[in-house]
Amino acid sequence: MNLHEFQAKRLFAAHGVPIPRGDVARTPEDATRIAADLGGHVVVKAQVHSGGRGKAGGVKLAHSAAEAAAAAQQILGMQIRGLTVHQVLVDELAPGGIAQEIYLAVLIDRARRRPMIMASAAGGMDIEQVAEESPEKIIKVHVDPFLGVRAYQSNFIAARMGLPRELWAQFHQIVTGLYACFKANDASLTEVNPLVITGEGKLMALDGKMTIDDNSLFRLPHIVEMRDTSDEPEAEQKARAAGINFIKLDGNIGCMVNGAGLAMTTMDVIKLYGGAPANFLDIGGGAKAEQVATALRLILSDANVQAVLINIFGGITRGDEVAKGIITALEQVQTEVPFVVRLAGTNAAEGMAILADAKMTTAVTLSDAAQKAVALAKGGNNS
Amino acid sequence: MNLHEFQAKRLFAAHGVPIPRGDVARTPEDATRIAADLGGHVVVKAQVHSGGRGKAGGVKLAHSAAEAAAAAQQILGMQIRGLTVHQVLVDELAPGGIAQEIYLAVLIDRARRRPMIMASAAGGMDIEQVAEESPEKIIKVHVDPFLGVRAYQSNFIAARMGLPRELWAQFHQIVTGLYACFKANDASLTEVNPLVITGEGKLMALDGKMTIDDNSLFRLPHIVEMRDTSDEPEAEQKARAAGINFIKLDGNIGCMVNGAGLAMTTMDVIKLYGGAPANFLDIGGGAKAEQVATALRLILSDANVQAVLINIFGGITRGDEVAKGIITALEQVQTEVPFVVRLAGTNAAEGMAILADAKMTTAVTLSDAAQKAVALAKGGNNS
Amino acid sequence: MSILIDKQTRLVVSGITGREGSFHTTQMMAYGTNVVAGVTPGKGGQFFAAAGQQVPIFDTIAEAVLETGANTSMIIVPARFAVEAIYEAADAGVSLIVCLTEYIPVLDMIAARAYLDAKGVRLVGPNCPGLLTPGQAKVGFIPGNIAMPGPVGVVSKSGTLTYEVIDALTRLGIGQTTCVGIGGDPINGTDFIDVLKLFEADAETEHIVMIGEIGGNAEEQAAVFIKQHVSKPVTAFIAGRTAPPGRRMGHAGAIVEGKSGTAEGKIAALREAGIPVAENPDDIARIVAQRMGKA
Amino acid sequence: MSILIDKQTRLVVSGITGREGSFHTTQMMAYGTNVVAGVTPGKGGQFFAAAGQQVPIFDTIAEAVLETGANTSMIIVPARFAVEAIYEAADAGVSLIVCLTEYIPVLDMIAARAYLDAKGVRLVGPNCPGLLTPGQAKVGFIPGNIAMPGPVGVVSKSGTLTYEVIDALTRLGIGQTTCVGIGGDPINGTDFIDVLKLFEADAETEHIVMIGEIGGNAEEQAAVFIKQHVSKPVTAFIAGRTAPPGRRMGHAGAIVEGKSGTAEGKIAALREAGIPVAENPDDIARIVAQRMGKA
Repeated sequence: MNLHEFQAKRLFAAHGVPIPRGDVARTPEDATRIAADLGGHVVVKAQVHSGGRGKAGGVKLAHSAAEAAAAAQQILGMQIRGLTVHQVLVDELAPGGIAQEIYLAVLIDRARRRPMIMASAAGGMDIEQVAEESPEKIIKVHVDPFLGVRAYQSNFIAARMGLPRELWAQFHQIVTGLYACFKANDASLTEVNPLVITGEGKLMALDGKMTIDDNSLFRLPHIVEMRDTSDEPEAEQKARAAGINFIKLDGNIGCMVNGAGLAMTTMDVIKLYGGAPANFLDIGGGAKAEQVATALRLILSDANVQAVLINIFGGITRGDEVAKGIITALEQVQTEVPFVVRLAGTNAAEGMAILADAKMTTAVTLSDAAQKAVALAKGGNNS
Repeated sequence: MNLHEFQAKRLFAAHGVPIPRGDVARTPEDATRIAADLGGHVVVKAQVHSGGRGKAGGVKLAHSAAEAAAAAQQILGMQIRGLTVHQVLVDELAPGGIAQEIYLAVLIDRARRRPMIMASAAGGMDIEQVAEESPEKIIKVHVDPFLGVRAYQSNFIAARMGLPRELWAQFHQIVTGLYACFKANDASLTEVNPLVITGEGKLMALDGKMTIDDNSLFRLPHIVEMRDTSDEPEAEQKARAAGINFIKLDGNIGCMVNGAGLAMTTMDVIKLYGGAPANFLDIGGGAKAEQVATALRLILSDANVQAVLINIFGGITRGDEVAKGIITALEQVQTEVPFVVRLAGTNAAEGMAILADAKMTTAVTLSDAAQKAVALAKGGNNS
Repeated sequence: MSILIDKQTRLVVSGITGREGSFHTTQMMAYGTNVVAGVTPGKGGQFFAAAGQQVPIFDTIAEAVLETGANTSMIIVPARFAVEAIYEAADAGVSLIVCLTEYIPVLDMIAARAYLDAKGVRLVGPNCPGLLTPGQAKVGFIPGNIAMPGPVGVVSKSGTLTYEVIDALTRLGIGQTTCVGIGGDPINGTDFIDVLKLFEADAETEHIVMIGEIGGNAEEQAAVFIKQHVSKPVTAFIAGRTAPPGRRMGHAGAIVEGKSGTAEGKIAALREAGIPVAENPDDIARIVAQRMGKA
Repeated sequence: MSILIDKQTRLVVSGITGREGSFHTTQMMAYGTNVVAGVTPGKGGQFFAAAGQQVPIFDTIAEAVLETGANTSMIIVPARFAVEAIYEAADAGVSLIVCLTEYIPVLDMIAARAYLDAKGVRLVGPNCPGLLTPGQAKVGFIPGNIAMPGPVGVVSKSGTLTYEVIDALTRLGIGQTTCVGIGGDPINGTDFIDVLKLFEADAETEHIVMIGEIGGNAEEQAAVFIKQHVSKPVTAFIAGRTAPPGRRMGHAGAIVEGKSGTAEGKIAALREAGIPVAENPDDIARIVAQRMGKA
């Protein structure tokens, strides 16, 4: 789950990382009031779950409350990478200006199986280019899960970045604060870019990004409350509520599969035989009939769908449960879309027996099923 | 550093381990008041830094405030293993009586290099005998320093002890509380004996012992405040204040050595040649002249001392510093006691030069020094 | 021969009385797996009945190990209890832990994996279908009836896709030594390289099938390892060629992963190492048959 | 040959600018130890001058290792900073850490030792006099002038008592391969058995001297190990025959330690293993000389 900048920064601040004063506005009037409170010299920033805001025009400076209102007016409602901006963050400018931009992140290094602190004295929007052209400018330090961040680690980063020595103590506090924030919120990414040295010689986190591990949300009620689904498609919201992993795509063959790997493979094989999947859909392990019915309704709610391919290889999931779910869904949703069903593994025979009366094309192998679905979808296109 | 029972139990309680209501009395009058507040049925227990209180008559039951006062009267001033009782703990009796006595301790297992939880359903005063005769009745579980005590560990102990299942949750709370208390106070031992099941079916820590790691006292101001030196010999108090490791013994040859191993060896060699050491004294590593002087004053304050053996093998400690300390001390303390000095290692030659004018017997090896000291001490006895 | 599980396996199941736990334990026992104990805190002293046997239930894994000599632990408990069960199994002294549970928080697994490494205990999973040594033992979800004994070792990040591949092999008459589902979580206990080493050392395994998917760089690392250290033929498959790229927050991912993680990158790395990569799971079995001289 | 330190040792000293640190670093450099770096946070970029050399100072051990190729760390900082320096050295990638600092809290050392074991880094100490390989390198306090190269390996729990023994050996013309002070703290990094293994494997070590003292059961364990695994002659000494027993609180100590820990118990265990135990440190040298055919 991704957080908005303002949410991330408030969490940073709760762990002792200094951030600018500021607040969120959903209207130009809000922006006026906030900017006036902050003295007029502010930055107005689109709050959407996407990078690239700056280049898309979603970040604007203002030097009066009126300018802030105008900036908010321009940004609110803007589309950034397909997402609509519903709110802006109005922040004071860095006190005394910006002397240097630093990059600082805590993330998970899968290869080393450790949280990693990554930093560079060359922060700012071009950090990816820096990483590619001058990798030695990116400093990486791994954190032991039981020890946490130690002073010698932040000192090492500070020394390697050439950070002025009078800032080391504050830098250590920020690194430990950011790691504490990462850990307390089960983040997979916590990024500050830029962390600036202000004109007054202090460190301050001007921007913030955080991604939370979805597996941990059960113990993070305060994060769940932050979920903003205003830019999430309705079908994906429904899927999430039902515990189904669903992503809408542009093709015309609806897919229902158990297991992410097999679901991706099913899409790959559809493509291989000249078709185009309408979605990725993994009903997960051990899905019950109701979940299967919800999944089918989601697939059929997409008007592009010309055929449905159901590919279930039972292990945890049982073929009879899947078959019951299909029957339930078809009782509720009247559809002319043709189905290809392929059940294998645990209780597959029982499932096929339940489906015997429904008019469905069946298949024994995935290749066979995909070829039949592609043919049916083309037939549907022709009719 | 050892704590009194009441101090240990107050720390237990701060970590969620249930203890009886009670308070400390330094006079029979205090005991009367406390016992009256508790309803009269109490136990009065000597608070001294020693085990074996029960067998020495330092623990008495009372069933009225007057009985409590009488018990306090008897116990206060009593000698237990050479220590004078200055205060008693007046505790309520276990509510509903005692159904079972359990032994529970957290300590350091040097061989496994881990904190260890040790428990037995056969708690009480005979636990050492149980351990010897039926070692299978002692359950031991090691704690990982980074994981702490886990529920599966307290469940394992509870299952092996045959603890009634309805007490497992409370037992887990007590085990984790005791471990937290052990860790937060840098204990090397935290012992509850007995932990009882009361007549009301609850667990309660009736007695408590704690030993604190002296090396950690710098970060435990609340423990340092608990130090009770009223039963500690004056010379040992002075030694501790000066950072000197000193234990008075019964012989007549005073010893001053650098390093505990060499100090013990010096005593061993004195014994080997027929003498008897008057003390163990380790001036520590890198001792300065003032410490040496303090050490000498301590030794000479013992009227039994007939000879002094100074054995310094310099490494961290420098021979010249030791020599200066000896000269300083001898300027302040007039003494007829003969000295044998043996300096070796770092700056030994410089040290011997400083001592050249003082009238002292010198020696090159430890055997030589010990033999000379034994001879001088015998001479002293004869004179 | 086989790897990790066989007739010597003495299995203790954590979560044996749960809905999934009892279903799959019954299936494992029916397959012939030697399930010696179950664990459910508070139910010690009861028995789990299946396949005509009575399996004793204990309150803790440690007791199960002491009383039954269990040497392998399977964990099938809800995610919020699973990491605790991993620590418990490691402390109890089993040599292999198989954790089937999915949705375990990543930071919890980082700590658990560090602990296991220090203890020298092997974990397979989490979020994995488990292991199957056809004809000997099954620990996990892999349906026993789709497999048969034979010379191919199968290792896979995926669950159901693995069944698909085993099924295809068996239909072509090609049996398996052991099938290992390592799970697709970002942090797991056993990776491709660990299993490749075991298959390389296993006398009965003649051919290895490796099934990867997009994300991480375990397949790329495995490709390098195979080129240097694996003498047996390996046939691979990568799922996710048509998967849409995820929306990325921040720069950190790009800086750390660069171009690794995509299906194209993984396929290129494997082909670079001389490993045939199938286009379709059915093709895997055909390629293996061909390379074994069976087609 | 020798063990642990020699001419290849490249030493980084944490606490080089402190009072004790600068004194002993100067002594080590005068002895010929290859001190390549010092560490004092906040003083990176400065130099430590001694024995006609300029040793660069860094803010962290990691930088010292990166810039100078240091392979051994010596820690001589106050107790409250010493454990942090142990972690730092372990993370920086040295293969040997020698911690001289005394008074480190025991629970801190338990955690640190667990961390080092997981990382596979060796620690000698804490609260120890360090190591001396006569004629090659000295890391710690042992006075260089009392030692000489030769065939005896010395391992000791004690500090100054070790010097006493080395001195006695040297006076009889018996030199040493390496002298190792493992320290007498309840939890340390390297124990008798670790060092005995190294001496057993060291081609130049012909005889081993082991110096123990009361407390713990490391000597008893070493006796068993020697009987089973050490082919070279060992001569021992145990300090503390006349030490008064400490006042004991509670029952735990008695239950755990039983009768181990006393001088009599240790001496009996050693003699049981066929190891001569000297009565007096001077005797050690005489016994060694006799057993080596020199007396």
